[in-house]
Amino acid sequence: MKPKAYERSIDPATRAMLLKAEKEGIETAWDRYEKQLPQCSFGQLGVCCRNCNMGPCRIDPFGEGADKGVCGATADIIVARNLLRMIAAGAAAHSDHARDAVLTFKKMSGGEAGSYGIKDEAKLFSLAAEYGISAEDRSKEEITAELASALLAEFGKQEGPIQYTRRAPETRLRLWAELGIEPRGIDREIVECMHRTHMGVDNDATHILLHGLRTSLSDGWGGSMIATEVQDVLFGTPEPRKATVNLGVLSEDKVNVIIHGHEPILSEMIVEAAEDPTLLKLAKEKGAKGINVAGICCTGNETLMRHGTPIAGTFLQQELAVITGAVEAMVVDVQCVMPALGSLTGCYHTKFISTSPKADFPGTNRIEFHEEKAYETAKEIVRTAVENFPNRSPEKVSIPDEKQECMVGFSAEAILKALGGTPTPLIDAIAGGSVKGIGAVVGCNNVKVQHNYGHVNLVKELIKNNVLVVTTGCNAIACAEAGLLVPEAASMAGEGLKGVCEALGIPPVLHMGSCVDISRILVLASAIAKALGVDISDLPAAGAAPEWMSEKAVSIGAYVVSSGVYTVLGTVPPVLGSAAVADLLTRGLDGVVGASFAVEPDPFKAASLMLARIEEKRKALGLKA
Amino acid sequence: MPEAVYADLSRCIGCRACELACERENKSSRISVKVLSGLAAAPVSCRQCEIPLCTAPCPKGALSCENGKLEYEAENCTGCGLCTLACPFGTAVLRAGIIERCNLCPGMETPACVATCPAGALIYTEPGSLGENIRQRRAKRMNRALEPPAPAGRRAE
Amino acid sequence: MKTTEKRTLHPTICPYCSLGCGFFLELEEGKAVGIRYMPEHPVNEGSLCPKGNAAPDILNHPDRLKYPLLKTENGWKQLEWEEALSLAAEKLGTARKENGPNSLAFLGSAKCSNEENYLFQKIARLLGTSNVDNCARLCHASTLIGLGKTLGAGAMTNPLADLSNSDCVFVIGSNFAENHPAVARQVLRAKDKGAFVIVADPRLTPTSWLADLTLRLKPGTDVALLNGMMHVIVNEGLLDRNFVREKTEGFPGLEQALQRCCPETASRITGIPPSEIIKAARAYARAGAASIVYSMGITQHISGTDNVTACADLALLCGQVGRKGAGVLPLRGQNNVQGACDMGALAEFFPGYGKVGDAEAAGRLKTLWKTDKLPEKPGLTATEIAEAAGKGKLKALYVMGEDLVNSHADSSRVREALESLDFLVVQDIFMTDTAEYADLVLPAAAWAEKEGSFTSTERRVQWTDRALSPPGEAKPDIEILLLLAEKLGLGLPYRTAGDVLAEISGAVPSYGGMTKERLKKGFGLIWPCPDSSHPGTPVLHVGRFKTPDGKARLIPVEYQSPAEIPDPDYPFLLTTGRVVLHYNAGSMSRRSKALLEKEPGLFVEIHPSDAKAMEIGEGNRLVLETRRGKTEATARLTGKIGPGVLFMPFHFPGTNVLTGDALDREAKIPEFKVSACRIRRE
Amino acid sequence: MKEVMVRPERCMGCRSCEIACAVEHSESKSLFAAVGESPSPRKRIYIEYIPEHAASVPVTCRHCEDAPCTTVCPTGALSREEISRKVVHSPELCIGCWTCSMVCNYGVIGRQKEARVAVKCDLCPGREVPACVEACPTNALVYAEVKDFSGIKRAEAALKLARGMKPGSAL
Repeated sequence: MKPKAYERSIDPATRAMLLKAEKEGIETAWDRYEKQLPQCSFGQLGVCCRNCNMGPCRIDPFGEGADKGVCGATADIIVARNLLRMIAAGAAAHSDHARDAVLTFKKMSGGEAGSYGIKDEAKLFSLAAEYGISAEDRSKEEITAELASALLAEFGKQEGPIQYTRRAPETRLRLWAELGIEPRGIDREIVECMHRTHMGVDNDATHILLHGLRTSLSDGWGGSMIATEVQDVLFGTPEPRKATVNLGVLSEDKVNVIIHGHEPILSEMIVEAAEDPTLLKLAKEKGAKGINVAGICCTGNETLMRHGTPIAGTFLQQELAVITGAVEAMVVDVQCVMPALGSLTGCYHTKFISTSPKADFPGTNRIEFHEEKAYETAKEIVRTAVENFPNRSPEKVSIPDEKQECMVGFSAEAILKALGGTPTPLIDAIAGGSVKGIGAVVGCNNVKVQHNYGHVNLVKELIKNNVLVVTTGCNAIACAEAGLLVPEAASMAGEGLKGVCEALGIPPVLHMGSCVDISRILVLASAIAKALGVDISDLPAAGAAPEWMSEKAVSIGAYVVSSGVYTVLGTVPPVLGSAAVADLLTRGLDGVVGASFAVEPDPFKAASLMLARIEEKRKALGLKA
Repeated sequence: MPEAVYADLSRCIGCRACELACERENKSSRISVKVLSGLAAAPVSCRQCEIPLCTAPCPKGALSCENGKLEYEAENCTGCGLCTLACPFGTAVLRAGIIERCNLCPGMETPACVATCPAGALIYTEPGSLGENIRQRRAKRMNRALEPPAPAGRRAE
Repeated sequence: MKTTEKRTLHPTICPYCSLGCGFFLELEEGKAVGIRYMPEHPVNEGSLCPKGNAAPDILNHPDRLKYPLLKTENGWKQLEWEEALSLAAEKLGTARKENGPNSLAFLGSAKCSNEENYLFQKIARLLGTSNVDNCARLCHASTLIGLGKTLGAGAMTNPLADLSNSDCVFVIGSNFAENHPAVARQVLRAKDKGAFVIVADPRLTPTSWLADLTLRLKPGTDVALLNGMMHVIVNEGLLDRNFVREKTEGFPGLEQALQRCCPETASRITGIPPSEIIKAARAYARAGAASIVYSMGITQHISGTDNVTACADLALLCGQVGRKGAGVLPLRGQNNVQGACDMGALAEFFPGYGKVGDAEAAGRLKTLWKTDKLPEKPGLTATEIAEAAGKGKLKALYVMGEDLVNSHADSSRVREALESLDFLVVQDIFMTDTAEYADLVLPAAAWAEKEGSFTSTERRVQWTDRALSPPGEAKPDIEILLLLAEKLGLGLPYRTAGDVLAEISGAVPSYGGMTKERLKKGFGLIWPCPDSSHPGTPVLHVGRFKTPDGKARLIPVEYQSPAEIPDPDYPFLLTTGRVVLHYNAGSMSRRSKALLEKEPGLFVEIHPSDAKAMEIGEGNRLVLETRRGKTEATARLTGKIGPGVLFMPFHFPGTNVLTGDALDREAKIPEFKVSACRIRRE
Repeated sequence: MKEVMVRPERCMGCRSCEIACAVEHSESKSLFAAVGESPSPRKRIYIEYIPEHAASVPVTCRHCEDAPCTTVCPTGALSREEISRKVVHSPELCIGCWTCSMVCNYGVIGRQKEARVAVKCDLCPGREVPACVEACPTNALVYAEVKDFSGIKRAEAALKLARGMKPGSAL
């Protein structure tokens, strides 16, 4: 019988570390998942409500027991309310991340955050232009300051529109207006979610879900997009570059610093600090050959995209990185950081350093981070890591050999540049049929799916069928680990796509960034739609999240769909307790926003669903099959 | 919606009130109580089977079963008595060429036998709910068995 | 009154047992044609036992007495009421003149209304005798005495419905499943809530079927069992110390007496394993609220009063009285036996239990009755009346609705007694075996043919209206009594039952607040109800007991063996009781076709092992013989009774030929439950 | 035979066993598909809630040695499997007379309304451990031979004793 490790992941490095964990009796997310089985059916179906203390209430899915909560809420209402709260949490996470980015930007403009500067002036001006801030004989600082306040205003806005929603095609905007789901202000929509789901407020499933769509739009075309843009201005808009991924990037003889979480604001500084001569000298003294910074999750993606900093792994590899025994410091900010790291790092010499004023965990060395003295803090963190190097116990160290080359950095701008400044070549390729369409594959890892199996197979299947894949988040990392992010991967693509990739010298799968950077995909899609003079929902495109797990993913799914892109989910969202809600999500929405959800755990079936949808759209556009 | 008269044998005290009530209402009693070894008593009446055996042999379709509801049309009854043979409970009695079986006292809210049962052993209900009471009792006993006995001579007033 | 088509519904109360179940009589053109149930009634909640279902059979039954009848050489002669009552008055008058008031005796009826019994005893006492009694003497006299001296009131402490609040129900000497079926309803409800049910009975009965623990004790050994249980409770400290300290007197004495009654001793006497006695004791004492339900299995012994006392002691010891779900519940026999006693149709009590001979009690009555003299000494009890008649001490006897030939023990001697009377008036609805001996028979009205109030075993006083008219010239007892009183020149000032009740509320304190109007509202009132604003008292002894100092008495009792125990000549122990389909002497139930065809005749239960030994088979005719007489019955082989024991129902003439006349020393109740007996095949 | 043993003191009343049972006896045997099925799958195990004690107790077929339901079944639909000693129900023979429900001492013979037949615990044929037992998050349900179960109880009792003992209390 195969060891569990094989059933748990398709990635050799991951398997190796899982075996090591097993040998050392170390518990991982997979073990904890098994202890959770069987998971509560009421929870899985979303028919459990804890919104008031008359409850908790549960609906009997088989109609023998209770069919209403104490307040009279039916399965439909309960499921819808729970879903809305997930969306709210997801949107909140992205948008609060954005808020911090903007605040840093503002401080910088006021000269309070000396460590930062403007890396992409062009973008600064274009953004300012979008807000109608004239550049006429005004200093960069003035413009920055005014833009910063304008962006900050988006959060507290009471009346829309959120500026960047204007980037969507006319027809889409009109549709949102008609449906009354045009977001008014980022914070407002989220607060309203919490209000509506409070006992005795909004109790009509459809009505509830429509607000869900509105809230998600305030994320996709609001929070997430602002985060992306501001971070580009501060740290530079990504451009294609080479890098390496997977646990193999950890170094035997260097000080390994892992940056994990979702924000680039600190990690940028750490990457810089890692080149600081004094610290390098200190490292030498401590017997290390140097300092090696590697990323995990989206903090990793941010630095990967902009500096080619190596990535140690996806969400589910965070514990495994520590288990290599070679990590001096696990530095985390916010989101997708497992509290388990606390006890885990305790089993090794690794220092678990939490930095966000918002996020602390058990067993951390706390080094709180503030923009004002960003670089100093970064150096302190790196120093802590370096000084920890001697504590590394060689007998515990075992780093997998797997490390994979990849080509990353495909921001929307970069892609257009690669296409020669306009989307036309891509559009022609699509029109000509050499490229069938665009597949946006994103999302997390989830122990319910064999690690990376969903990501990799779905993407392979798509490119095999000449679908150009754009990717972000952990899917991007998974693809990188599977060697799909190199131009040579074109060999795995269908003839048409292969040709295009070879002509342009790009991989068939384009890494567009972190999960907030899904906004880049929206921008790209919108650009193509406008060029074609159609709505996004008319494009031969489809999305997927094969291994999603977080509430952010729910919000993403919702805004991608309400932006007009059909989306296939790889794990079942907790909505099946209500036939009505499930039906609305998987069918009803087509008639409302021109796109809907599908649920398909099998990546191959999922791929064919997406292909079918793409074919359908091609036909509608009168393109040849 | 109630469908037949059922008996909770743990409650039946064999007093035969049901027989007298039925006799009074329907001239002849269509329910009979069998007392076994002087203790256990079992009232037997038409079970209103969902898939009745008595209808099968009926030559003139006098006994018919539409979606679980048993119907009898005396005018079509030849009095052949095949149903009596087919019925596993002997509750279709042939008397004077007419099948006498429980018809749940049409026009009465509850059949007389149920209304009169002193011990509440006869239940006019939907079969799915039959187990509920007994399950509750069993559960209570199991749970009670776990409780430590009340402290001597002291109790909540 | 509700109406269905041309039929009218008339609310009434069941005439059979003492539960006071309500139902609607269905009338058509003045005839009773059926029954409709009364789910809202608090006692039976619509349910009815077989007898209840058969109740209408009594009304307009062909055998009903329709005219006053005089016995002549050539059979019965029909009389006009005028003649009949004059005759009765004259005979009673002469007997009184010639041999003094105490040569007269009056047997009241627990089947008649409160008003009728009140009137009946008033007539007797105005005539100067206290020789007035009723059949309570034969079923629960020992309860009156036993509970009277311990708790201070000889009645059920809690209403029936309250049984459902008990966590433990201890049933001893009661087969309510057959004799008071509606009680099963409440006990089962308690069980549904998890209550523990203990049934102590020599026989396995349908009641045992509901039990969690059955104690099959030898007949007549109840005291031993109860003492054994109390011994365990005291020893294991399961008693309610505070309650005993604050609310009772005499614990030391009891504790002392109990020392000798360890479970092993009890086991030797009762034949119940010690372990079961202990289990029962713990279950009862530990229960949050526990009730004792008993009946004639306790009372009809020479130790009847002791049995009752022991029950009371047990309850008091554990503080299981005077609370929701905790009480002592004697299930009485007749539909108005409680009332007949309350009304003073008892040799030793005036209305409201004022002792005859107690000047103060007599005084109150004199002023109320505007008379200057009342009997000073207690009169003869029902059993003694029969005896006295036998000895020729009695000249005239007036029997109202009572078949003493069949209901009294040792009926052969009762028959002799009746024959030796100069004059016997029997007032009844059927020609009973007793009526056969009468010189004059007066046709009375059955329950639904008259109005009046009835007091059920739970002290619930309910009023019934007249639903239909009596057959022929039959009259309501109250009318007969009023006319007679007139003839006797007693000149009683009432027209209707309502007027009589008005006086009763003056004479009986606990009925003080009862009027016809109030009783008709809802489902009557539960006494004590001292004044017109009082809501009634469902639970007795809350806070204080009905004793002068408000404390209950713990009275130790000793086991005494039955008067007659099996011996070589009479090797079997015969016990008697009731079956569900018949009622008491059977004058009513045996006249119901439906009931009779289900339970046609006299039978005797015998244990298969005994039957085998004597080569007796199911259905054989047997001859049973006791020192008092013999009778025939059909053999029923059953393991429900133990070896060496025989059981017979007493609804058929044969039974009480056999039963013993030994009396309880205090309550004078005969020991129906134990006689030595021999049997042979016919 | 192994049976589903109950340890009421551990039951939290989460009803996972009920759902697992219904799912196991559905067409698809998968929760997400089962919720859509018609006739909707029927559970065979019941959580009884006792308000007075705020306690829940799982009640399921005891597969009685001398099972009343098998005795009264007029058509032999209910019978005892010789080898497995299970009390099994064959729907094709069931006439829906509900005599079994009336005599069952645990009230665990339910009704499949659409099929008009009885449903009862079959200990999940083809499964190592019945679905309900597997689903129980607190091990209030144990799948074991009676004797082994007593073994478990003994062990628990022993542990309690051991805890009660202070060091040196032997002296």
